[in-house]
Amino acid sequence: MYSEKVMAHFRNPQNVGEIPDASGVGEVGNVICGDILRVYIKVRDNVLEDVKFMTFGCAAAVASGSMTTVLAKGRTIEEALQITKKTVAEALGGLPPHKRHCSNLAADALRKAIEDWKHKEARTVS
Amino acid sequence: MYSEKVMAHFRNPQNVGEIPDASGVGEVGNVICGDILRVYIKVRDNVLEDVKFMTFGCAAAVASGSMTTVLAKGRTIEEALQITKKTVAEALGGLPPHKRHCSNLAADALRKAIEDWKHKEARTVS
Amino acid sequence: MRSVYLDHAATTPLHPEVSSLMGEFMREIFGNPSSLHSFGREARKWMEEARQKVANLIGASAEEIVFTSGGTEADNLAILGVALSRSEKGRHIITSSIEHHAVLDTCKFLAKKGFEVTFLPVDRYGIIDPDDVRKAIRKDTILITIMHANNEIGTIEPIEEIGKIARDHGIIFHTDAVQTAGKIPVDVNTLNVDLLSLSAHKIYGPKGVGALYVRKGVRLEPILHGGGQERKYRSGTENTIGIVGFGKAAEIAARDLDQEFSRTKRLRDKLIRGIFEKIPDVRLNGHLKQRLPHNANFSFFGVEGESLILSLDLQGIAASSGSACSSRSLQPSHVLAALGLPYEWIHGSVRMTLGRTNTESDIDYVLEVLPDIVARLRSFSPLARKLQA
Amino acid sequence: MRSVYLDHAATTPLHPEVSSLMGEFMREIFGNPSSLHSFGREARKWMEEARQKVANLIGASAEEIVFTSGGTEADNLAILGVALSRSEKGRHIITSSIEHHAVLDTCKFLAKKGFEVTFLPVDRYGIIDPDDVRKAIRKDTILITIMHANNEIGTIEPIEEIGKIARDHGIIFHTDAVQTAGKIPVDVNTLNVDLLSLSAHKIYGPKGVGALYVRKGVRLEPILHGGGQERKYRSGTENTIGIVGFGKAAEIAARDLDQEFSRTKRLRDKLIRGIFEKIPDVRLNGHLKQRLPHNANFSFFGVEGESLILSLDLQGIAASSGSACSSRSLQPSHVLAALGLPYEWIHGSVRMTLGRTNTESDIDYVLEVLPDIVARLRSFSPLARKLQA
Ligand SMILES: Cc1ncc(COP(=O)(O)O)c(C=O)c1O
Ligand SMILES: Cc1ncc(COP(=O)(O)O)c(C=O)c1O
Repeated sequence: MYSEKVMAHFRNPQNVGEIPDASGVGEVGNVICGDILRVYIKVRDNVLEDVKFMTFGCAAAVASGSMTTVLAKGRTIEEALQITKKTVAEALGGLPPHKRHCSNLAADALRKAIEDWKHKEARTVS
Repeated sequence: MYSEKVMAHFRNPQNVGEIPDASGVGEVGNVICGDILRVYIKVRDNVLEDVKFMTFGCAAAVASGSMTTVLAKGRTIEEALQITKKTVAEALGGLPPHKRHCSNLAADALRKAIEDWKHKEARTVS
Repeated sequence: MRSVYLDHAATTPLHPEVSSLMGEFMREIFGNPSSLHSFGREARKWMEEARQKVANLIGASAEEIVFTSGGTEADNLAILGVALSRSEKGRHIITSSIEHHAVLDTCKFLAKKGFEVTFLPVDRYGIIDPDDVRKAIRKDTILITIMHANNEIGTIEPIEEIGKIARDHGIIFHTDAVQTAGKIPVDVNTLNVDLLSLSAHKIYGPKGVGALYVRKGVRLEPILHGGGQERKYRSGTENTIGIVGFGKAAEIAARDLDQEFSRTKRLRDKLIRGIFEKIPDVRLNGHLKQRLPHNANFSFFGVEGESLILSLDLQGIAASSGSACSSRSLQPSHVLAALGLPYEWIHGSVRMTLGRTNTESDIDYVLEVLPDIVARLRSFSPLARKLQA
Repeated sequence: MRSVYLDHAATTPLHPEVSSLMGEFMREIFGNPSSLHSFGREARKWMEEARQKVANLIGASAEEIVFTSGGTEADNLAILGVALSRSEKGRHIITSSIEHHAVLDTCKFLAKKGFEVTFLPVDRYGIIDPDDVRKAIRKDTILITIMHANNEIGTIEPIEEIGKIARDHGIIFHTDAVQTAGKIPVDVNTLNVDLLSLSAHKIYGPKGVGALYVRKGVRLEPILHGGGQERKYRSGTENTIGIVGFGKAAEIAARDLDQEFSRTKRLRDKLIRGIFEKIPDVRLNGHLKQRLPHNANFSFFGVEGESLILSLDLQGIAASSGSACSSRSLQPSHVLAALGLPYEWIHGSVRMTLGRTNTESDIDYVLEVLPDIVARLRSFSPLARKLQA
C-alpha cells in the first residue's frame, strides 16, 4: 500500500517532538477524522532554524510530518511557503489515493505555524 | 440421480417393440414436453398375454415403460388396472421428484390401451 | 472403460499449471486482501497479479476488472447494475432470445419490476441481425446485452457491429463472453463493449470465480452490499484461491489460444463429418462457419436427448443435451426453439464440445459407439418409426 | 523474524486437512454438478456430502443449506430475498446498529428503495436489548436481522430470546452467524432462527464460499438469476472446490469446538491480563463475559490504530483496527461509535483475535513488543501529552 519512502519515514520519523520556545505553532486535523498534526517552528533571520512535529495519525500522517520537517528545516520562510501537499506526497514517492487528503496535513500545519509566527512578529513589531 | 433399478431397466428395457396384431394400443405424452409412450397389449381370456411398449423419452420414461410391462404381463385386466404411477415408481425404487409426473407415463398408457381394447371388444360384441 | 469428455462448454478440468499454482497458493498464502498487515498485503499482491492477467486476456486494463463469483454473477451485476444506476434515464433493455439464463432470467426479473425488455429474434443459424438491434433502440433504452457466442450452438454474434451501433446511440453495451474468451480472440476495444462477462471454469480455471469488465467511466450500482471490496463494485471477501487460479488460467488461455483453436477445430470437423457419414436423419444445429471451433450440436431425429446422454455416459462419453428431460426445469432448450427447430428435433439434440482433454482417438471412439446407440434408441421410438414410414 | 497472526476474525488459514482434501478434489474431480453424466454426478456427490457436513455444524438438515459465494452474499440473499418476496406484506425491517456492513449496507440500500429500517442501539458493551426488539415491531415488520456475535468486539447477542419474540409475532428472523459458527455452539432450533449466514474462511475453510441456512417453509426470492442451481435460491455454477473445503472445515470445526474454545480463551485471557498489567490508559472494548472466546479489542489512548497495526506488523504481529485510517472508506468503526466510545478511543482501537495458529509464546511475544510500540507512538502524540497534562 505505502511506498518504501513512506514506510522508512514511518519507521524512523525525523524531527519528532515539541519545541518548547517555538516561534510559531500550527495544528490541523481533528479527532473525528482521526488525524491530528502539529508543527513547531523556530525562526531566526527569516530562516527555519528548527522544525518539529507531533502527530496522532496513521502512517501517512507520520511520514508526511516527517518529510515536511525535513524539507522545511534550514529554508527561508519564502522557500518553506512553497512546500505543498503535492511536494510532500511526491517527495514520499506518492501516497495511496484515499490517503492524499486527510493524512497529508503537514504542509498545511507548517503554513499555519508560519502564519502564527508572522502574527506574533507583527505584534512584537507594532 | 436415478436409482439402480431405473438404470437397470434403462440399460436393458424389457418388452420393447410393437405388437402388430395388438388387442389394444394406448399412447400418452406429446412431443412438446418431450416424452411419448405407447403401450400395446394382447389380451386373451381377460389376461394380458403380452404387453409391449415404445417410447421417445428420457431414462425415466424408458424404465417406467419397461417396469409397467413387466408388472402387467400375465395379469388379468382387473389386476392390471390396479397398476398406477405410484406402483411403478415404487417398483423402480423411486424416481427423482421432477421426473415423477411427465416421465412416468406408462401406467396411464396401459390404462388407455385397456380402454382401447374394451372399446374394441364392445364394438365386436355389439 | 474409456472415458471421453465432450462437455467442455459446461465446464473444464483445471489445467495442471492452474491446480499446481492454486495448491501452492492455498498452502502458503491465506491473508485477507483487505487487511493492512503483511499477510493481507501478500494476498493482495497475488490477487492483483491475477487481475492483470485476466485483463490481458481481453485487452483491458487491470482497474477495469471486477472479480465475481462466476459468469452468472458477472451477468447479473452488469444488467442489474446498469438498471439500478440508470433507471432514471430509462427503463428499456435490448437483449436476444438465445442468451444464457443468467442474462435471460435477469432481464425477465427486471421485466417484472417495471422495465421493458426487447428479446430480439435470431435467424435459423442463431445469428442476430445488427439491423434488428438498431430498430429496437428507443429514447429510453439504457442497455443492450447480447452474448458474444452462444453456449449451446456455438454461434458467434456480430458484436463489433452491434457495439458500434450502441456507441453511436450512447447506450451501454454488455456482452457475455463466457464462452468465447480464451477460445477466440476477445478484445474489449475491437468489440466496442462497455461491460463483458467472464468465467474461469470454462477456460480450465476453477468454478465459482469470474469477472466483469467495466470500462473506465461506466457507472454501475453494486448488487452485493457490504465491505466495499473490488472498488465498491462487489462486496464480499475475495475468493483468493479461485482468483489466483483464474489468473493463471487466463494467462495460459491467451498463450495457447491459436494452437487450441486449430486443434479442437480439426477434431470437431472430423466428428461432424464422421457423424454425417454414419448416422442418417441427423442435423447440425447452429452456423457452419460463424461458430466456436470446439462446438458441435446435433439433433438425431426420433431420439430423446437425455436417453442419448445417459447411453453415451454408459459408454464413458460425457455430452449434454437441450432436451427438456435433461434440465431440472423440464423446459426444452430456448435456444433451439428460437432457431425455429421443431420439438422432435429439439428433444433429440446433443451438444459435444471439445477441449484440451480430447485426442483423435476420442473422436474415433465416439464414431464407433454413437451409431449403435442412436440405432438402439430409434428401435423403440414411436417417432423414428414415423419417419421411416 | 517471528510471525504472530492475531487476526483470525478477519480470516483464517486453511486447516491442513481442508487444503489436502481440496487438493485431492481439484486434481481428480472437475464435473459440473448440474451435468447428467458421470463427471457431473461425481461432483454432485462430493458437493452433497459437504452440504450435509455444513448442516451438521448448525443442527440443520442438508436441504436447508444454500451455498453462496461467502458470508456477504448470504447476508444479502437473506435480507434482499425476504424483502423481494414479502414487500407486499410490509416494508419494515429491524436490525441493529452494530451489524457487519454486509447487513448494514444491504438494509441501507433497501431504505433508499422505499423500505423503512429500524437500527436498534446497543448498550456500552454492545448488547442489544430484546425488549427494544419487541418495541420496534410493527404491523408491517417483515424481517428482523440481528447478528449472533459481533466481529469487532466479540459481543454475543441474546439471539435465542430475540428469536422467540420474532416467532411469537410471525416475523422472519435472520442472524449473521459468520463469527460464531464453529467457535461457540450454534443450533438453528435452539436459536429460533429462520435464516442464518455462514462463511467458510472464518473456520479454516476457503475464502469465497459461504452458506445461507433457509428453514424449511421459508420463502425467499433469489438475488442471482440464471441456471437455477441450489434449488433456484442461487444461480451460478457452484464453487465445487470451495464447497468441498467448506464441508471439511465445518466437520473439523464441530469436532474440535470445545477444545479450541478453551484453548483460545485461556490464551486470550492471558493477553488481556498482560496488556492491562503492562500498558497504562488502555480499555477493553465489548463485554467481559458475553464474548467470543478468541476476541480481544483494546483501545490505547492517544495512539492511532493504523500506526499501531503497522508498527505491530513491522514486528511480525498481524492485528486489525477500527480506526478510520485502517479502512478504505476512512470511516471509523461504526461498532465502537455505537458503544458511545469517544473518537480518541475509537481511533486507538486494536482487535486481536486468536485461533489455531497461536501458542502461549505468541502471547508472550506480543506482551514483550506491544508496550514499547505504544510508548513510542505516544511519545509524539499530541493527544497523549494532553492526557499526561
Ligand atoms: C454463455 C454463458 N453465460 C454465463 C454462464 C454462467 O457462468 P457460471 O457458470 O460461471 O455461473 C455460462 C456457463 O454456465 C455460459 O455458458
Ligand atoms: C459478522 C460478519 N458477517 C459477514 C461477513 C462477510 O463474510 P465474507 O467475508 O465471507 O463475505 C463477515 C466477515 O467478513 C463477518 O465478520
